Amino acid sequence: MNSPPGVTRATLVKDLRLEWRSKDAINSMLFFALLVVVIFSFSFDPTAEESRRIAGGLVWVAFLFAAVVALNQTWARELRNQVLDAYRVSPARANSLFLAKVTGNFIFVSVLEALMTPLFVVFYNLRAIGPAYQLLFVAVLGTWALVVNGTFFAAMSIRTRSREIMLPLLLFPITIPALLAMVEATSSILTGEFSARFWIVLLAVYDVVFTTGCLLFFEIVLHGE
Amino acid sequence: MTDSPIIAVNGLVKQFGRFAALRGVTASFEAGRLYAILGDNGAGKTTLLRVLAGLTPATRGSIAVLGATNLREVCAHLGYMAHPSLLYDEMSGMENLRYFARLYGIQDDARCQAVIRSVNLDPSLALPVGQYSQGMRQRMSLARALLNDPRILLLDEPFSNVDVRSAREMAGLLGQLRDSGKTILVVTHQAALLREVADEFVWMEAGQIVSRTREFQPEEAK
Amino acid sequence: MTYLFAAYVATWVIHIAYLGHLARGYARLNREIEELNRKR
Amino acid sequence: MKRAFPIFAILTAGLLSYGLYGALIQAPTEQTMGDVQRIFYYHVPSAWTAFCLFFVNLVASIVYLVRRSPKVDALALASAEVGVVFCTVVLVTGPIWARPVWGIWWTWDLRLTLTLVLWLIYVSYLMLRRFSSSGQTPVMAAVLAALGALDVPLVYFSIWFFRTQHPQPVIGGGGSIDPRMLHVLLMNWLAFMCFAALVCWSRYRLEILRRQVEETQALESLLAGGSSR
Repeated sequence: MNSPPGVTRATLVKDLRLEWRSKDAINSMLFFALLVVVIFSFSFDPTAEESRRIAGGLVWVAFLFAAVVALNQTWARELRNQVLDAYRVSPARANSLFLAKVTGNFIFVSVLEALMTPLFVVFYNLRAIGPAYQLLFVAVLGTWALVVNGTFFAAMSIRTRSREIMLPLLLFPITIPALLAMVEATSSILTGEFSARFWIVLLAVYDVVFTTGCLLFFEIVLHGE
Repeated sequence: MTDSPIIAVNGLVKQFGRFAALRGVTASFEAGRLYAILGDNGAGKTTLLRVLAGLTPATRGSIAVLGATNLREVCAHLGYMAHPSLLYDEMSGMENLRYFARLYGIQDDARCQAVIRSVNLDPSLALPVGQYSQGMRQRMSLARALLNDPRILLLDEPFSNVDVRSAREMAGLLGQLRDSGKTILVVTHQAALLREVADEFVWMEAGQIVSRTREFQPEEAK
Repeated sequence: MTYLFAAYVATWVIHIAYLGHLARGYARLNREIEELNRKR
Repeated sequence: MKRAFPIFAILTAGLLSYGLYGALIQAPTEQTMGDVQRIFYYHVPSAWTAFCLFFVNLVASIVYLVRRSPKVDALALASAEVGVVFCTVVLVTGPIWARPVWGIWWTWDLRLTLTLVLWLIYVSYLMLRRFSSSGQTPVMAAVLAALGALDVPLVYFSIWFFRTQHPQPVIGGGGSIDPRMLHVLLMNWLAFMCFAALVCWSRYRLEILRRQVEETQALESLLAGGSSR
């Protein structure tokens, strides 16, 4: 009757339309990421050879912080007028909602990355010495890792008293291995010193494990109370 | 419909930390009737409705709706209208309903339009719901609850901040819905509006049902 | 030797601090139980 | 059960003092590290105890998700909290050992980092328990515990590979251990496990009691409110 892909598509379209009308998430996220880039380039002299080594870390930390801004927004929208309750009383599957939200966030964060990467390249004069095409894998897998966990923990943290603060507190410890993998893979490719293969595989495993885990538990979180 | 109650709750307790909103509610509601649930603020009316809608699990006690104890199984037959509108402010009424229809597996626009017309609104109105008047918003909210043609309607304060004329109109509509065989539970402060249409008045106080009367008795019941 | 001493002291300071926290919890609870009994 | 508590407490105190005696006097002094090595008798058993407690927490969380029994949830809370305390001990004594032996306070050593990440996950677990509204706390916390457990092997592999890429100070490990040292180590582990069980039990009872009081208060407050109206 109500096919899960149909619900997912409808929710995704609805989210994109809402975002297109308000542009809340994407604007605040973009500006925030811009600020982070500028502040980082003050803090670490971008021309120094040493800073190129840490550029991978800077890029991902900037994206992580910016993604948190967007992730908090996704569920805030559902809380206004308690629209989430309307979803919860309907027979639609919880996982359809989760997948729609993850896909939506994946699109937002990818747009952000596409816009911010040129800035980093310019500021830090980046040039990949290793195989540059691997960066694409790292970006896709890394973004998915951030977004899957982020969406899940954002759904968890909206149920707590101090919503906005709770998300990073839950998200960051669990994301440590993924973040380490993203940073190390990016640095390996940029410097060309090591092979990034292990890290890409690790990221892929992380994605599979946590996508499965989140899908398994999301219904409990959504209908928990 | 059978004679067995469509909703039966037994010893329902709902505790929020150091506060109990429901303190042992036992009641049954029969099919095809309109119940008005009355009481002061904090008497537990809204919590009871949320528990019945499957939004809040009870701390203790048992519930059976349409014979099912797992409310997820019967949620397709429930319509729930909350105090907040449960609508997206940025979208028009039709866009809202089209989205919620998908959640119930309803694909055609005709159903959405029919529901909007049944609450006396214009389906072609492009105004986002956020700019509706309170009365329009409540009616659109009712339309959302009616979308899946539910057998049981749970309505939380449908008349709040609605002008008298629209409120009367809505009360009349509820009577028609009841006559078409739906079971309706209405939580409200304005019991007088339902004087004509309600079959039974259920008074709650401090998390318990204190009395049930067929006739509307404004002061005596308190 | 100073390091050894520091480590052992630190261990017990942490444990005793937690035990103190627990004891405070019990004390508060007992107070609340007494209050409840008085109300009855 | 109630009478067993003081007996068990005395037994634990005895074991702890015996462990302390063993660690400071009985055990032979290590050749290269000297007396500082004796931190080892507290550091390692604490780590093992912490891991055991986290394991108890994981099992309790999974059981809670299946059975939804509030008592299991109280056990999960107790084990997580006491586990964090023991983990803190590990993280504090670790650098105190590392400083004189390796000349640095901290290194991104596999075991050290894993412990740190576990500590972070469980602190966030406790934070979640603290900040979420009462009704849903146990479910959310149990889900977080399960996801945290999924994270551990991934953390392990990432740090393991991270270490092979970056040069590290060589850590004296492996090799055979003096049987007398091993005896003291195991003795201390037993003592700490007993101590942990004791503390965990008190915390568990505190939680159960707290919930009972809360429930009574909830019902009483409404009674009072009802009659005044």
